[in-house]
Amino acid sequence: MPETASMIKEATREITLGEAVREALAEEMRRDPRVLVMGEDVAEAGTAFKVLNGLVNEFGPERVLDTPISEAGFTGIAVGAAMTGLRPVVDIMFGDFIGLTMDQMVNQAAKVHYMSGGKWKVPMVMRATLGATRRSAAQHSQSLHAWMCHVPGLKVVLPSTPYDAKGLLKSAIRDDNPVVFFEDKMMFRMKGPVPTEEYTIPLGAADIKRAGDDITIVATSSMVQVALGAAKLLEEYEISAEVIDPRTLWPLDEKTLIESARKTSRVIVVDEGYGRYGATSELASVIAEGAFFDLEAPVKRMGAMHVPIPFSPPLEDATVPTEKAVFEAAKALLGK
Amino acid sequence: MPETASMIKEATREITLGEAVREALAEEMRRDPRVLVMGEDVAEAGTAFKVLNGLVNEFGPERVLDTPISEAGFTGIAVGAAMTGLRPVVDIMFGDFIGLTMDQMVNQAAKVHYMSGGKWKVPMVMRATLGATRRSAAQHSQSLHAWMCHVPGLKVVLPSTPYDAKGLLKSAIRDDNPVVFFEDKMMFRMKGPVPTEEYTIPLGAADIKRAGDDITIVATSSMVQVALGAAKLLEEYEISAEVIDPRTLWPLDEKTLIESARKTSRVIVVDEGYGRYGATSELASVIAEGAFFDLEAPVKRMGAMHVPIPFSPPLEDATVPTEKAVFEAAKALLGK
Amino acid sequence: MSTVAVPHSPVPNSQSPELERGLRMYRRMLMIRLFEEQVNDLYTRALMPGLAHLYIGEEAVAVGVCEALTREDYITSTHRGHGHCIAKGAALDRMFAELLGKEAGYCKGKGGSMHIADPDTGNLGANAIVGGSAGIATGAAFAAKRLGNGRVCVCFFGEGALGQGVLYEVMNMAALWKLPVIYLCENNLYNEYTHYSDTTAGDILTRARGFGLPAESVDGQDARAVYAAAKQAVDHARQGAGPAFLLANTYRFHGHHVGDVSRDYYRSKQEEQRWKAERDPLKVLEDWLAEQGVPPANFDSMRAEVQTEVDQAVQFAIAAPYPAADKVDQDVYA
Amino acid sequence: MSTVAVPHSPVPNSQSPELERGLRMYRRMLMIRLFEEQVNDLYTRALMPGLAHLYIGEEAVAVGVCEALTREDYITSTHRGHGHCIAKGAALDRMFAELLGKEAGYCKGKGGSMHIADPDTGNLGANAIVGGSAGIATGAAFAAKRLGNGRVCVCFFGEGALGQGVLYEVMNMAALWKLPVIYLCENNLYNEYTHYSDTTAGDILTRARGFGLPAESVDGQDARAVYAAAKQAVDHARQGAGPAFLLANTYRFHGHHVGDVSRDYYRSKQEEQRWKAERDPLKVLEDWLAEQGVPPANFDSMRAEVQTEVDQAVQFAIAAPYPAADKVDQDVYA
Ligand SMILES: Cc1ncc(C[n+]2csc(CCOP(=O)(O)OP(=O)(O)O)c2C)c(N)n1
Ligand SMILES: Cc1ncc(C[n+]2csc(CCOP(=O)(O)OP(=O)(O)O)c2C)c(N)n1
Ligand SMILES: [Mg+2]
Ligand SMILES: [Mg+2]
Repeated sequence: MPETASMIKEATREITLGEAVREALAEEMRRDPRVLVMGEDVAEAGTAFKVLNGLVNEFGPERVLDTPISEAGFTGIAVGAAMTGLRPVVDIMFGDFIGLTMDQMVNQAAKVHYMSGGKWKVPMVMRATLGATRRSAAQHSQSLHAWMCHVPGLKVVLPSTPYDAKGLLKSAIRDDNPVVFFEDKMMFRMKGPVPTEEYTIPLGAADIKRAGDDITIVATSSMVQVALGAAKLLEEYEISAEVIDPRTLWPLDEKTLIESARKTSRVIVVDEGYGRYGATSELASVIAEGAFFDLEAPVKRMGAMHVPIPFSPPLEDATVPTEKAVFEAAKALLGK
Repeated sequence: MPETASMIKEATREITLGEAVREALAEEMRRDPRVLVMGEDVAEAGTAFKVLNGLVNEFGPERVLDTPISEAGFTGIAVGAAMTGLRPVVDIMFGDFIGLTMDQMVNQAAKVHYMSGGKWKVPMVMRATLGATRRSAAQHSQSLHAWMCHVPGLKVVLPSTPYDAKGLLKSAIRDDNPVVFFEDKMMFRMKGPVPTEEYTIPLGAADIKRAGDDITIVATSSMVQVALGAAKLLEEYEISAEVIDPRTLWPLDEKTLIESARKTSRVIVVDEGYGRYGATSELASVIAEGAFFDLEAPVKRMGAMHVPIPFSPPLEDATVPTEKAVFEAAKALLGK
Repeated sequence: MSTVAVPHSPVPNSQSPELERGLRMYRRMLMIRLFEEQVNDLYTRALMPGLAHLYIGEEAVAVGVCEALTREDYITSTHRGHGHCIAKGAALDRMFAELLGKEAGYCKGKGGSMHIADPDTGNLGANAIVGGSAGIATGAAFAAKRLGNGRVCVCFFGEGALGQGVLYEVMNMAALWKLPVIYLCENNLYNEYTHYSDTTAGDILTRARGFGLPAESVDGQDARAVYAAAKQAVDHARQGAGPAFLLANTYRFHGHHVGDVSRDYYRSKQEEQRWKAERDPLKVLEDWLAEQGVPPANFDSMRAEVQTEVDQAVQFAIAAPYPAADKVDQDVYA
Repeated sequence: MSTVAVPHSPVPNSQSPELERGLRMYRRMLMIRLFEEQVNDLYTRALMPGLAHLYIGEEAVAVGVCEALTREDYITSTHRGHGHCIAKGAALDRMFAELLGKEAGYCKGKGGSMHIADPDTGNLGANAIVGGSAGIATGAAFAAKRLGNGRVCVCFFGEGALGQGVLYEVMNMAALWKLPVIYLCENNLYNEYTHYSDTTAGDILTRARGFGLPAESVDGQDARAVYAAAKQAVDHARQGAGPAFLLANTYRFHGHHVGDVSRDYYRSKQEEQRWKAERDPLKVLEDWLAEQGVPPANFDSMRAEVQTEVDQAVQFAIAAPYPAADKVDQDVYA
């Protein structure tokens, strides 16, 4: 099976990222009766983003289950259900709400396996969203995945294409550990090639979204398109940018990142989470250490501005790294 | 007023870190009737660690207030009380429980000021603990401060001496923003010089705990003593280590860290939080960027092992950076 | 005592306080109604960034409750918050400006529809986290009690917030410490797109009572009934007797948010029609006012006045400038 | 049906099932008592790492409840969990080994006193987060119902957990979805060092009923009463009738943890003495058994037998090796 979309020989069709998520769920639910979905407004409403539309028709309200607005409670229920024979996928409408679930995820889900000496397992998935620029203000726009990455026992996935979303979500569901799966809410309608035949993508394998020689741009989730856009702009300056998507932040494919950095000797890391004490801090550290003797310049970190996300459009737009900003940063790194 | 303990001319006395915390609270409560303490077993019991012993006798149960075991609830109450005229200090017995408060701290406390266009303020302090090796297992041993550092709107303080604890806590209480103050529970009985006259330490000023020329060890909280111990061992090898304590992780005194790194050209950062996606990631990134052209080796990061903290003593001891480990890492960095 | 300015009286003869109150509430409800119709219009004309959750249909709750409060008293509000803010005395022009992300808005454009806050009218802020303001409201009551300033706080929330555990944590403390806070649950039957009976077991009032709070329900379409119930709870709280829980039964006439247009899959057109025809809070109050002798023309002129106010306010907001880009990193820290 | 092995019967004449049950429960309670006295001893002799929270005084609750469960049924437990684990069938040697951090322990030494877990006896794990297992317990009941395996789950927690909002969130869902879970609140009067009346407003049973759960209280010092109440709730749940809430009134005879020795500031010696003298669950059951004709000598021999078992178990644990250092990063991921 091809592990990256670029390896698909004949992409028979294009579907949206939202459809890819739904397909992954539907296929896994058909394959394994233990898989079920729970969350707020997931059934008839198909979630606030309509990503699960129709799923309840096939699987019924017992397997696509509307919950009260109790993120901590139903996450806890998922932990217990996962320990005792089911494989729940919980839906957290906005990633901003994961604060409500941190105790369940960190003190329970992430630790049950270890604390029990390896006896109990917690095969569950938490799907949550991230991303700003939706004019939703400070409590509905955050990208808080760095918290989850910090916690041993959890795995963290951030797909950036329909192809990756489908293959990674299927792996996440089959994984015997708690996996947190962050989807950019602005990308649900983004289309991309997805084969009709079945495939999975292993957790822990980065993907080179675009090969290049002069500079490496490591980008996650929403920022992958931004990086690809910047790479295109850089072409005009005859700068060849390599764009790498780690796809899973834990486990992290350090090798692919470091190899690219050693090749190009200049690196930008860009992620929509806050830049300080965030995902870019780790990615930059890994690269700065692993490619130390090859780097010509400090690794440039780009993340959300260190402010609560403002509502006002001109302000909000200023908080998120853009194609233009990445392009300028790359030029500066290359002294052009 | 001296800003570091080493500047105290005549330290009239030594007190423990726990006593320093209590003194800071008592002084601020005397000074400002709006200051009050709330949390589980804070009054007669003086907290599980007995740090607040006697405080209720002076200020009464209205200002040293026992709460139900409702971390989210009383943190939320503190936010509202802070907005409307009080200056609450909430006590979170074990830092492991901050997961329960993340929504209140992150979506409310940290954002109220910004979301209201600067109109409402949240002058509150959350005191929490961190640190392992107390044989308390996975849910009572974590050092989760990196989560809080990631969030704009919060300030984060990690004192490493009685002197710093007192001066920083007083500043935290006087600050008009939500401040999270992490105390290492293994350090409550550690003694150190504290002047009898009043002083405060500004948030955002690192402290050079030991001057040196050959290598910089940036250490936080519990790891400062570890670093100082390592520095002592290094003396025998005629390696002169500089030990720097940022004291506040946000705001972060980047300048002091970078200057030292540029001087010594070799750096270790050591923090008791998890090493991955943690405080060391940010500190290492800041230094790797700021001292890029002066570093002779990659910044070495040392943090808690990426596992839930085990109960069994030999296992637990293996998860935390030790004097010996820092010493060895320093030697290796210097090629000795 | 009321936060609501007495309007130019449209009824000539000297009025009873009760009639005056009725007219004042009517006008304030009309402000909410017409404000929000304008909001919906801004959305459909793509003039408003993002979404908004309309309060239309529920106006009697906010207005009836705030009629029982002073300007100094506190409220906390929700994602469906315009009604609470206006009822507590917010000015329409600055409301619109905030919804459009303009510098002149209540939060300098940083908050938007879901985060209107205003110290001048005791508005601690709308909140986009369901149940997210329960702690803040209880804390404000805590401070009011400690400072002895006689204020009370009303915590507005939808019945969906009954799913959030923190609500019970703070109700427990409010009862223990006899805090002057009223938990005002607006049961509009739906948590977004799910009927509340699918998410709420047991009995809501019994829940509150289990935590030691006196609890009662009230017809949320009848501003006068809401006022009476709120007044009692507020007076009680102000006298130091502690918190209370009020359950206002109501209905939102529009979708969950302005974009929620096809709603048949979760509630029927008939149900909506029935509420609009039979239980419109403006109509309910209008009927009573008419019974008291207020002539029909007076309602028309009030509507015209308020519409003018709304029109002017929205014009102001549309013309107002956005905040300068360099404001983005201000107000992060005090 | 019971997880507890029938002991060698010390009473010669053929017994009623009720008497058999009484003897079985007595022996299991004795196991908990003597196990924990040994734990306290290990602590005072500095042989045990960290602290432990003793269950002594509360044994009738765990044993009475687990008597109503099958081995396949689930429990979740708390920081004060030894009693629950033993009542559900845990072996003493592996318990001790875990408390000493040894490889032979239930969790290979990784969990310790507060995290004993054992799939073989349906023990989903003790939990050091107050209220932290409410979600897990409810989830296990959810799975049992979905899988149709007829199991029920008992969620043990102290009255302090009534402060945690998540408890109400999951009780609501358990009631909505008729899950086979019993919320077993052990009210031992104290949250650590604070009397529960200072932290708990209203009425505990009313709280549960407000969320749609049948709720009753039971004398937690009387194993037979606990068994009877639990049996009814368990049978109910197993038949698909949904969750229940049981409030067991009890008392811990020791400190909050083994290091909590000077306790006068939060509870009086007299209070402790009264409970120990008048309400010792072993004594309560012993009196009943004696009434049924069990001769005094039989209690002595049972005690001697159990003491031998405890002694052997602790010797095993002391002699057992620690896990090798390289085990530290195993079991992080499955
Ligand atoms: C903690 C949290 N979970 C989920 C949401 C998403 N959400 C926004 S409004 C809403 C429904 C709220 O229902 P209710 O409280 O009854 O208020 P109503 O919209 O009916 O006024 C939900 C689930 C949220 N904002 N916060
Ligand atoms: C969420 C959380 N908050 C605080 C604590 C600290 N703590 C441990 S036990 C305890 C008291 C628990 O009281 P209760 O639930 O009544 O159980 P008991 O100890 O009486 O058996 C507290 C506050 C904790 N473990 N978890
Ligand atoms: Mg509703
Ligand atoms: Mg208790």
